[in-house]
Amino acid sequence: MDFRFTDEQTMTADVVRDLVADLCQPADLRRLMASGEPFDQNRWAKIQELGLQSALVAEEKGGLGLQPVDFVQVAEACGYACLPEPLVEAYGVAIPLLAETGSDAAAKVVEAALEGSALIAFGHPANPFVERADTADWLLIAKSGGLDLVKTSDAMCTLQPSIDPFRRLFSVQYDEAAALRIGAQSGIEGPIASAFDRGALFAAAQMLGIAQRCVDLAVDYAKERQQFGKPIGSYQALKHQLATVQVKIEFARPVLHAAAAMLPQANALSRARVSHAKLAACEAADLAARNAIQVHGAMGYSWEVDVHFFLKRAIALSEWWGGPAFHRRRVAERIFNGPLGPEHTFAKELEHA
Amino acid sequence: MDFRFTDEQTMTADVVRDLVADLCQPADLRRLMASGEPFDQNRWAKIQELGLQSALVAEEKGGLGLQPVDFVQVAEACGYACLPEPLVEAYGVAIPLLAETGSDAAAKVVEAALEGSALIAFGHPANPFVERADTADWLLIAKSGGLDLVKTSDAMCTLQPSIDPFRRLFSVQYDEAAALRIGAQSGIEGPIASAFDRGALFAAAQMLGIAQRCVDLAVDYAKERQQFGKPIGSYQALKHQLATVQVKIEFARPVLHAAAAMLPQANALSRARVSHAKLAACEAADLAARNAIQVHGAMGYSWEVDVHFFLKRAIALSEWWGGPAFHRRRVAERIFNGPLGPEHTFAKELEHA
Amino acid sequence: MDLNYTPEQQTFRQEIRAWLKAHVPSQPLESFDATRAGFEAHRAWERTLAEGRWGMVTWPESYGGRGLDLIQWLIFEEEYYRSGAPLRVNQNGIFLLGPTLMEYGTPEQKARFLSAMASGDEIWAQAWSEPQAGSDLAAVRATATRDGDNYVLKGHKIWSSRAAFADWAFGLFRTDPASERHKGLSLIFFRLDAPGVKVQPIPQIDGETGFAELFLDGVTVPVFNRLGGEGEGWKICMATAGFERGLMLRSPARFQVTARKLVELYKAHEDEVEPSVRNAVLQCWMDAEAYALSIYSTASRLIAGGHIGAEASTNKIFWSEMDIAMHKTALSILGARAELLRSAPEAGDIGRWLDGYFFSLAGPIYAGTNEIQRNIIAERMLGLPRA
Amino acid sequence: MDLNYTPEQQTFRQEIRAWLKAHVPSQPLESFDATRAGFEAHRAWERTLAEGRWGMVTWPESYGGRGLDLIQWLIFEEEYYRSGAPLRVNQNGIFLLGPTLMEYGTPEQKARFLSAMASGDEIWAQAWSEPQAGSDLAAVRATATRDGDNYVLKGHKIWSSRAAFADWAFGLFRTDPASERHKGLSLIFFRLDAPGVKVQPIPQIDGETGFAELFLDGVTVPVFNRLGGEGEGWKICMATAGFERGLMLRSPARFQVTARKLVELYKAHEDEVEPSVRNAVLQCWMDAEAYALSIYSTASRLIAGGHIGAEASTNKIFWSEMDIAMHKTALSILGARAELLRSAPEAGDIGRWLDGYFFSLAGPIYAGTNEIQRNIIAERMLGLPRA
Repeated sequence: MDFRFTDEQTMTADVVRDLVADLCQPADLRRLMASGEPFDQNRWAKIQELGLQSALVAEEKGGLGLQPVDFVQVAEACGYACLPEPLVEAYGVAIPLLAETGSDAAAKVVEAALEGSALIAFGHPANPFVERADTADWLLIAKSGGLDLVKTSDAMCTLQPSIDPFRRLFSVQYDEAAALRIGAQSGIEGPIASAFDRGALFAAAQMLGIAQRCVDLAVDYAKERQQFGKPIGSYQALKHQLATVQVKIEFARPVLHAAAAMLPQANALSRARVSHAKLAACEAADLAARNAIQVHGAMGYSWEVDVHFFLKRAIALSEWWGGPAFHRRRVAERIFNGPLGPEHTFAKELEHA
Repeated sequence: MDFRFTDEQTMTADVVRDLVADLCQPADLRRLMASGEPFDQNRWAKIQELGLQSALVAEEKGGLGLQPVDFVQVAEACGYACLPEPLVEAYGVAIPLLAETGSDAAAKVVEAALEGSALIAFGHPANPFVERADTADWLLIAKSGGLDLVKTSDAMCTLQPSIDPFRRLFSVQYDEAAALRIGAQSGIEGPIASAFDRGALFAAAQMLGIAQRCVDLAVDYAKERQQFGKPIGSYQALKHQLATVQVKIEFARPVLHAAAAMLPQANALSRARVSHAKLAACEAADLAARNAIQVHGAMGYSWEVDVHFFLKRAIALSEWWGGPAFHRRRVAERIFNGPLGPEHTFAKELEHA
Repeated sequence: MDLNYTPEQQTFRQEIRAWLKAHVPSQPLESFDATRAGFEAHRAWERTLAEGRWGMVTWPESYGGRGLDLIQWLIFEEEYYRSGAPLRVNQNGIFLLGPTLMEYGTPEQKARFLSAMASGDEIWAQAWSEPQAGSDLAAVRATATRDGDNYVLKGHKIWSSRAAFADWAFGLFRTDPASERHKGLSLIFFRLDAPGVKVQPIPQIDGETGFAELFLDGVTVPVFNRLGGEGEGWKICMATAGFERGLMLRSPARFQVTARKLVELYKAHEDEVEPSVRNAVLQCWMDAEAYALSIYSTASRLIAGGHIGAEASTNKIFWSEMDIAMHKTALSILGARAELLRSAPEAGDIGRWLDGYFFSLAGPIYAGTNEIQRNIIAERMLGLPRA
Repeated sequence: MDLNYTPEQQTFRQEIRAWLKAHVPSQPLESFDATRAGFEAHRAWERTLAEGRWGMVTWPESYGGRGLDLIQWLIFEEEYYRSGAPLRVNQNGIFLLGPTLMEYGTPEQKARFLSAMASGDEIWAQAWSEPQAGSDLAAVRATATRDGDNYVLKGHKIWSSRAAFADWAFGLFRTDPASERHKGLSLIFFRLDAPGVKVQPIPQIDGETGFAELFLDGVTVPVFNRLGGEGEGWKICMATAGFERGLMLRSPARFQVTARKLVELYKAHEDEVEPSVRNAVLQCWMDAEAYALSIYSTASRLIAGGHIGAEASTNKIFWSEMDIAMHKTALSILGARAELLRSAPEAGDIGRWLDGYFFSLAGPIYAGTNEIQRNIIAERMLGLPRA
């Protein structure tokens, strides 16, 4: 029992954190938005060079064989930066799923994805749209009982504009005959469910990053902004609001990290922990973003202030990969059918009850 | 349209307010508690002399013919003082109901009640117990389709001790053969329903009084108590907490007063307003009592500090005459079946929709 | 206490209801904060209103009003919002400056400004804040230097609502250069197209441009444009803030209509949402009702000669927090569609909830932050000591 | 990150589980705050624990412990609360003073006090607050005047938990009469039955007497009873406060058991309550789990050589607010029965929720009010400027 990240885990995240700190500041976001382009090509090239495409792919499938717990801090860093590019979605969710199917038909696509020459967008029934479908080379679409792999050029993608300028959502239609049905074998539900849980877990991680960024932006502003002859950050009401947000963050973080570690169990206990993490992180992000707006005063309502990028991402991710209602249902299933009490915090199976 | 109390309405309440300000201070409550007696005989005699027994009884039944709106501020004053004696319950709820039945059989009891020589306790199915049953001369018990009037000496009253030392709750059993069945005539449901609404309304009024008292106690303490070299009431965090409570109170009050004015309509609209008033007042009282404890610091947890009387009464009344779930159901009925929108604030009938 | 409308009040309601039915545009107008065209469409609507003498019903007939009382104003507002009529592009004029002009203006000023305000011929922006004077309004630095019968204005105003397209603005200026804080300020009007005024719109997070920055560099205005005495600006400004927060800035009907729409949205999606959302919807409706009842109570008191006090601050806190709660609840009902723009093909019935949510987040900030309102309540209503 | 218990940890869990199964009293003991008999029954239980060497498992064997680490302590606590064993009457000793003694005490002091603490032979009260020194602990006025090898204590302490029946108390005293605020204070122990000590129990709103006032009038204690150097009291006291708020004051197992009971209560009454209560129950369970996970995380860090910092303050806020929420939720499930005393014939399964609620209301107050904790978080974690 050791609830600390290993040095390797922290180093992986540090690499991403340093990269986005260099290349994904709010000014970069504004520049990308003004350009109307879906990617910052330079940043995306640098991200691809990190080789994280294969991070969560098993070693026998040509990957690094890492686990969600090795990747969760990477997702936090992406949230903290409000990263537009699909590092988390493609590398954390889609590619590992495609590789896990072991489909021979998809082998070439997997190979291309692992070497960074093919981008995969993932559609799951929990999400009404497919993010960044237009710029992907392939669409991996989960549906009841299987997976379709579709060349983007064979699909019709209709933009569904989001308030978040970087989300780029699409409804997708395609001729099933043109799709590669790759997940018809029995047992595909497990990998799809795990991919969904990774989606939810890494969304929670991004939300936690967003929450901390909102606090940090608010703190920076509150130290500088003077009213009535002193920094507004010296007023107790403002201090207590931000302290309340930080408490939410502090008690969402260990849940997120435990959920990451437990995710591979793939049972009711681990799923409830993922759901708990998403609920806690979303609550923290919501409170943090609203408080950051409030601390910035009228400034927070304006486009000039960076908080709005994070507010919008928080609104979107709170409903993505299952909204609060869905995740509370999974927690309820755990609570009302599973073992309760202090001796079950790290329980692995329901049978332990 | 004039949303102000008349001078008469305010004067009636002022009389009660002055009386309890004289005779029902926390020291008086402590004295009564130490004595173990159910009544402060002197205070109760003074209350009886006010003649409010007949306030809500129709003129043709020998009463003053006042309406709930004339009495609602009296109930607020009783809550503000945490009055132990059953002024509100007997005069505001039980006696008017008994008189309204017009039962010949009960005529003598009504007469005695109006002149103050008989005390009536009222049992309603919404409340699991009968308050102060042991010290009443008669028990008026509502049950499906009618009312029983029972001499207390013919009933078995079992004390169900409450955390509130002045509530004195009893479960009541009696031989139905010994009871006077006075409400068998058709149409009795209406008066019983109105009595229930008066119970809920005046409970809400008491809760509003409790809420304001808790704020006032906290303010008084916060002005005096010094920490870190200044009064704790000068700290912004404390100020904002108490301001938040006061806002709750300010927006519960007009609802309470509108509910009082509308109560005689006796329809879904007026019932929803009564329920709204109870919900809003209970929320204010709960927040006020907890904040007052917090402001008093460790002192608030002790018996020495007066807040606990109000905290306990607030806990009890929040579930009495219908708890939050019941009252939200009535509001929901109004909202999901009645006319909505700004033109219906004072609507009198559903047909206006 | 009498919660019945008089026959006259009922007749009045029917009159305005009928007029609105005949005149409200069948299609919603374009936003007045997004384009000049939208702004001018709203000005045209103000003129239509004025033709019916509905510009500001509480004002005397001589200024284009009807000389009615606050209860009738509330009835007007109820019917106005019920009808779905356009938002009032001139709210800074009719609801903020107008009542203050009525109290502090000279007969000549009233004649000059009020009728043109009621008629929609002159649309007003406010110019309260400066970059270093937000919550702390007394930190105003913009100056008005006396030059014979004129003032020359210099300074930098920000968060000036409607200023992108409006005709006039009013703001605080330091007329005594040696003064500090609340002293030596005067309330002065200026045309936004006057030489020396530069208007720089501020994009908002919803993509509209409801606010602007104003750069004033030697703007000459006649002394006639000063409301009240020289140096009385703070006192008059506080009176305006009272009106703003207290009663007219957010008429209850607005929230009751939002609550009605929220209930409709909930009913349409009841089967898809968590049971707990029901309680949130109930709470929003109750809060909107409580706000309406409270304003009726205040209006009754004011009609009887009372004055508005710290309840202006309680109102501000209550409606701003309620507004956020209503929009958050709506977003939770919309679920994953909440993030869509209305232009999205799959937007369905998402309406303007997301825009409204962003707007609601500004509620605790403008017209005096809720932190300041809580200080006011604690110190003036509850009597707690100042820090 | 490895969230698997080692085989040794699993074996340890089985060992303590078996021991508790064999030893925990089958009937709950009377409250240790209500009567001397209840207090002594708890002392007897401490002695039973000590016989099994379970008094304080993290302490060295030489002081009656087992030299185990914090993860094992958490496992011990989990099994302890799971078993329904009595509350620790000596918590002021073993959880607050003990760890501080371990860090700052001389070998002689450790030998003198720790074993007697672990064995239950000496039960400790704390004596932090004074009437004018609550949140503002540095305002302590009680004095300890040096007299040869002794100190003579004078002063008035209040909110001294367990003091009604305990053997010893520890508190801050001003050893330098000329000193002010944090300086010149020393941490000194004194026997509660010493000549000059008057103990006055304080009735609480739940009718029990968990706190007392202490009047000290010329109480002589040896200099040996001073922990740390003269004038170092504040520093040492802050270390104790760190332990108190941070980790040991409220072990997570306690709240997880409360959450389990809340779920059971909800299940028993699911049909009677509003659907929204379900979400409140879920939230309580999630919060109890989050608190446990957070403490495991802190414990892992401490074992690896880390120090406890401002998270002590975040913990305090989190558990105290969670505790109130859990009890409020339970009361809402109990409905109209919530107000009954357990002695009421119709009390049914109301349990101790109402007592627990009152106790929970004190949570944001003691061990440093939550207002002070929020100041600490804002200033030390977030780096916001002091007022």
